[in-house]
Amino acid sequence: MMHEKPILIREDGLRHDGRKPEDLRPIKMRVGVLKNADGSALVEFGKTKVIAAVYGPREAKPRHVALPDRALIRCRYHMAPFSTDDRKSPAPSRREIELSKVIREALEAAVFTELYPRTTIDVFIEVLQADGGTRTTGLTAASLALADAGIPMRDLVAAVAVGKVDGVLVLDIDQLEDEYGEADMPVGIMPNLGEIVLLQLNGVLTPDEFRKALDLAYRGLKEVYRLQKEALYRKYYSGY
Amino acid sequence: MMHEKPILIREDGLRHDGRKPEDLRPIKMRVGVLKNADGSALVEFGKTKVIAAVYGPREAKPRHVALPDRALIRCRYHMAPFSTDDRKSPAPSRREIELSKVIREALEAAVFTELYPRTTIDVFIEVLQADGGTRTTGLTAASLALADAGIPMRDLVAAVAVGKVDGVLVLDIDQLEDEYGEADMPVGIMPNLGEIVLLQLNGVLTPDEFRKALDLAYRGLKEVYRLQKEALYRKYYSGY
Amino acid sequence: MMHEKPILIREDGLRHDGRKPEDLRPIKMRVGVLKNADGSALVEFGKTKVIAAVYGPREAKPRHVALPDRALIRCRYHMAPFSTDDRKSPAPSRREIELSKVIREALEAAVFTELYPRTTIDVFIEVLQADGGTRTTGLTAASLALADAGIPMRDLVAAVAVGKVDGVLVLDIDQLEDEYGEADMPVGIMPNLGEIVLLQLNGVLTPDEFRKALDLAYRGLKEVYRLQKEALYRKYYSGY
Amino acid sequence: MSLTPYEFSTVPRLRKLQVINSLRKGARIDGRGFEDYRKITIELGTIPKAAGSALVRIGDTTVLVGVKTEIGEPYRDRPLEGVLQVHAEFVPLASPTFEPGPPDENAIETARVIDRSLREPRAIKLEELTIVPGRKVWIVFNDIYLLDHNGNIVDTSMLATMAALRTARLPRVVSVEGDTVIIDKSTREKPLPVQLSVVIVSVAKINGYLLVDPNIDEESVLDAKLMIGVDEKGRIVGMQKTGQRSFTRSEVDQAIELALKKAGELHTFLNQALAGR
Amino acid sequence: MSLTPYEFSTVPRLRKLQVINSLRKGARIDGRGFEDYRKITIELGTIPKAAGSALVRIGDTTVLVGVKTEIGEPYRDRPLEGVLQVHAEFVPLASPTFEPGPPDENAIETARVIDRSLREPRAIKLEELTIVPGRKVWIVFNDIYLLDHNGNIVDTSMLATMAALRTARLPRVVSVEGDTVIIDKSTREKPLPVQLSVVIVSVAKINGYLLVDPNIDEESVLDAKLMIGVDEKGRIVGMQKTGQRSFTRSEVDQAIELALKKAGELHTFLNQALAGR
Amino acid sequence: MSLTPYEFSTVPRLRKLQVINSLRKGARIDGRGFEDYRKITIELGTIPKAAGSALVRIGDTTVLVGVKTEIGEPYRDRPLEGVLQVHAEFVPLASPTFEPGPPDENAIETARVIDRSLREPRAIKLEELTIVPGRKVWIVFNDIYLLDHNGNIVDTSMLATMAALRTARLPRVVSVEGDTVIIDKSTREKPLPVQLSVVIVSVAKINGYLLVDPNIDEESVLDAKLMIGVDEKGRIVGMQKTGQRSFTRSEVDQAIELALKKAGELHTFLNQALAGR
Repeated sequence: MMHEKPILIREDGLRHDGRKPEDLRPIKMRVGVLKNADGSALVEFGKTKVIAAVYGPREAKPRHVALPDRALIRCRYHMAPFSTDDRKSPAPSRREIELSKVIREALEAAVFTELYPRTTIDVFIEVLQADGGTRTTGLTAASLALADAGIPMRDLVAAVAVGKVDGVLVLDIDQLEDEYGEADMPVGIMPNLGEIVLLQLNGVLTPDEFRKALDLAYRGLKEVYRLQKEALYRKYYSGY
Repeated sequence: MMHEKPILIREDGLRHDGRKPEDLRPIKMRVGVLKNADGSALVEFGKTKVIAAVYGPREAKPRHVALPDRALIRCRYHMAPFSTDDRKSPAPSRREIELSKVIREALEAAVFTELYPRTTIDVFIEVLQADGGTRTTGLTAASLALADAGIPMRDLVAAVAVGKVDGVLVLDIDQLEDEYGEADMPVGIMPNLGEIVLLQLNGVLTPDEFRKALDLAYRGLKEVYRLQKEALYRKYYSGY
Repeated sequence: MMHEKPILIREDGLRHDGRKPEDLRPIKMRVGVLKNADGSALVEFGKTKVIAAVYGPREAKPRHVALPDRALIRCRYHMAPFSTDDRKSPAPSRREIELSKVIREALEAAVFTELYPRTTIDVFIEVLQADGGTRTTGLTAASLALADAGIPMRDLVAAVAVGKVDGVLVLDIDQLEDEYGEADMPVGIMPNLGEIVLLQLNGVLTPDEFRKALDLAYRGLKEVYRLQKEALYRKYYSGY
Repeated sequence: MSLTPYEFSTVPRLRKLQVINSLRKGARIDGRGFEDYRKITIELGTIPKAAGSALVRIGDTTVLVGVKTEIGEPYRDRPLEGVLQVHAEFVPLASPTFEPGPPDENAIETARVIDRSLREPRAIKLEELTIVPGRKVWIVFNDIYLLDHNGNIVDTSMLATMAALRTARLPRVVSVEGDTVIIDKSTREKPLPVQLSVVIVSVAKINGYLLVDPNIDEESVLDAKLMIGVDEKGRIVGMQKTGQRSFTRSEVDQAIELALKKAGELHTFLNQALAGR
Repeated sequence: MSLTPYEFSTVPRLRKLQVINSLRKGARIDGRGFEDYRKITIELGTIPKAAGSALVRIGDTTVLVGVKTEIGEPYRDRPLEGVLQVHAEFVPLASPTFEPGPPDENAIETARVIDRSLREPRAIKLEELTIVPGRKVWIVFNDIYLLDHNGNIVDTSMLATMAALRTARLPRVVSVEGDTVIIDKSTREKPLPVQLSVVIVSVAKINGYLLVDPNIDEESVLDAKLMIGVDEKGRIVGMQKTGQRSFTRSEVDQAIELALKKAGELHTFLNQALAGR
Repeated sequence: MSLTPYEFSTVPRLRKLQVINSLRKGARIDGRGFEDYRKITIELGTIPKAAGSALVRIGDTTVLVGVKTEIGEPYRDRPLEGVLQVHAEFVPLASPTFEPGPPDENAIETARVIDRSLREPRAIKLEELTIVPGRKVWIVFNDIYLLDHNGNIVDTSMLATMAALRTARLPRVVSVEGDTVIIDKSTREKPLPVQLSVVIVSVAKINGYLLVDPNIDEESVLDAKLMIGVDEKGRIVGMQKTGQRSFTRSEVDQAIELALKKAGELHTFLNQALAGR
């Protein structure tokens, strides 16, 4: 079925779900949600729900993949079969393979891998419900899980997607805005350092729009970062 | 095509093929039927025809799978493409993967694996013609092949399926009875020890029916065990 | 679509493309066409266009496949997705697996593998455009690439397919002649030694026809061999 | 091909001793009695985008089940029935010993044991899932997702499956013209026709002792295990022996008695959880 | 990707010497002459549930072929012909060197060589397998199952294939309405339209000697082998050189002469076996 | 699953020093300036049997793209559009580090980045590829074949893709009856409806220096890379950061400025090459 494009920016300037262009969706973060994993986190951006687990540093398996001078990061972004509108086949899609790489590279920039030569750090991201922004939610969760596992990092990684819908730049697009919008730009940064570790653009932007979109992302990521620190604090300092 | 359910228990109380409820099908067993294998057996229950071969104990391949304190058993239950009514694709089905495990676990209980640490014992079961009871026929053949290979066992394993058809508990169900019956319960035991190494129930039974079904299995397995010993005797003592 | 069989031998005795039965197609050969490979060659027979690359002798990967007394040859014949009339799936077909073996065995006979124990010699053949005779063109290219890599050989290997079309034995059949002809017989020889390293027959020939077909192949291969030597000469002695 | 699992050979002797010594004293390493389950929690509707879903924990073992539905064709030999597919994924997130890849024999066995315990007693009225007889039916995917593996995956997965199926609702069928069926995926209307509730009770045998709901330490040393499917009427609707050792006949009889008793409790617990929504 | 087989490098030198010394004395290690086959037996109808089947032994090499038929669609470029599919599986039961997995290059080559030797001379009248032109045809699966590998798989497989195909019968077509074809799978009626018999004779070259039907020890040391398909009219209907060394032209001529002679004997043997049923 | 590449850890320290020292002196190891591409050549029509094809070299990096078309069904959610499929194969011929097998994450990323840079700005009018609305459309396969890998695969592949697509022609549709579409594969008639040209400029960051068109030595030591798709109107139509380190915001701004400038040059070069045919 092809659907008609819905109205994404209403006459009052608000988005289809009532948010202002610069609003994030309601965000929930919880750290240490799994018993077996060395570190874990559950992060929700609106209806998008992602869980991440970290195992390691541990012995590389098989051993010959080990790196002499740093930890090897193994990263898998994976979607549960029931996470998508139509059931997803469990076999890794090309999209999942690409996103596993993009997320791994974002984390490589943050983790002090040189502290653990010859070991493996495994990052497993499972999308439980997908409603737009799963890769950025997954990256945000993964960096919390790494912190929960006690793995030293230059900084946490906070990520969010900005988009252009009905000609307007908006923060934290959901699935509907992604599907019918003009651009989707996932951004992951180390907020304290201000550095960009993930950046993709799917869509069309003028150079000027691109700069404004990046500004918008930075603004939103300040809040995401605050929530990340709060979630870690809740687990480690408040006895929750 | 959907077929109407055939009559499984006739007015005279006999089954569709003329057997009484407690009758086995005609059984053939032959040991040592292959030249390359260290042990082998061909077993037929009615039209069901299964061949099993054993290689080992031999060096584990690849070596890193070897176990420090016992032999590793590798077991494959596999159906020939021409064994089924519709041609079966040669790729292992989920059913074959499950049955390989169930049969392996039944054999683990019987073989003195601790006598051969760091080695592999390979058990390959090929269903040549399937007409019900292939896993039990395969397990029966595998235990003969192990004996033929000279591998010490606590006891032989004898196996058969009992079923419930048209409300009657019957021994050694064939494909038609499996397909249209109410329950199929494969049972594998070490007859001399009386212990159960394989037990599955696909269907619905009351607890009381279950006990009676197990009784029926034990009764039939006495005969299967006798035929197994006879087959070994024929090969090793009668010069046949 | 099924097409009617076209006329393959015209009234004037010439073939559908104007060649005489004993004519080769226009042939191009170029050696050393790739920078990374240790040796490479691009060979065209008419519209058939094949590139071959050789890496090695180099360390065997994984190491346990290495042979104690000779180099291991790894050979892959592969077709580009755009090389065929209908797009070819990139996964190796049964045909490609068979031809990789047939070509490898032809090269094994020519290469002094015993000079490089414990190493690997990799031969990668990519069919860029297929119009009949891809395996023979590939083998011809592979032997040039081996020579270009400086790997000692008993002799070059020259290969061509002869066929029987409309009852006439013809040299170097193209795709149309292969498809509608009565026989396709790829032949690979070491011309200086006169020995046969590849020989297949797909089709029907009387013993007498077979001998004449082989004669025809030998005659054509004299010319192929001349062109191979010329191509090597151009690269190594003419500064081209 | 099935291989003796490596873990079986490398369980630390000390752990084995602890488990057994504990049983000898009449208790279990985590303090439970032989017939006690760990704490069970059931969360419904965890995945609102699915037709049905439930997150079930038994102790620290956590399973999420999502039910999806789509329109498809019936099996050729069942033209008048919908299709139920049960799959299980043991994702590497759930255990330090799991690796990514297609389902292994354990995941496949889990899915198939649960599938049969639903299919054999006709827990779902598949004939009510027909839309165009012989042509178009509902396909129901029951995906079992193991999130944290601390023993007794099957009982947990069955509970989560049952909770998800019993709360699942099908989207509205907007129109049917010939073989073209239009549905409105955003809706959740008719409940899935579940006519029978089933639970599975796994009884472990360790050194001759029988106990329910083995935790992961107990599983690592058990001799054998009997997974017993029991419906709400107290009938046995599936069974599977697993593990590398054997059961005596009387052990099997005891295990079934134990399973029937615990199954009643699980059914009650599940019904309460579903009533409470 | 094709790799030099490991075995080739690790054949014990002693075995090689034995094989060659034997040949020098004009005999083979198992006492046969250069032109002698091992004992051949043909058992028909081994798999009654298949449309056709045969178990063939050449010496200890054992191959079981089962032929199955089903209704399907023709190839797009052959709308008026049935489909023949030849597959070979070298199951691990058959040799200590085989591992489970998808068919390797040897199994694929075996199947394809046999397939071509049937297809090229039109041994089966595929056009008689059409049911609804362009839409529905018989698909014939010829599955080669190697049970015991002691050399010369291809000749054995071809004999078993031919015996199975020539004794195969198609089920009855009950009705054809449009594209819907109903068959009665329990029946075996019309023989498969086999119009030509084919055998394959493999001639091995060892140290310059040519011999037929190499056993497994001879195969492990051979230089090259020519598999030659010959039909009942004495025509060459397929050929494939294998092995890591070369043939001279005159060796090829001799091999063909030898093959034509032995093929006649194999055809006679096969016809007798089929007449005797 | 994505793994830290082994190569990253094992780059010889000396090579790294050479690359960086060179940059410090304001030049690159091969003598180029920071904003210089290596020599580019474009050969059109390399594969006459394809609908379109181009062989592009940037330095020694060589990519062959072939475009094939066939008739197929549209995606269910795009019933009125043709289908574009972009695939990339990094065949082992192209580099000593490549192994045979299905496309790895690098090949998949390359294909997907190029795919999106075409799809998002609607470079091809897919709606003009409809034949029978909702039923039959043109499927366009754009296969990227890497023949020699010496750095900057993506820019090279995008150029080859664009050249192949812009010169591709569809076969003639002979007849359409219901869902049956007959085409004459031997013809090349209507050009593919390409309405927008796109190039990708990859900007590498090495030790804080930004440079275009990294060669393979530079790629082996780079910190991060930004692949920037730019259309002929100067809009950004795709972007992807890769590499194991980060960019600052101002580096991103500079990279984009650089990309916009070089993209203009690439567009001009490409147009000239296409005009010259």
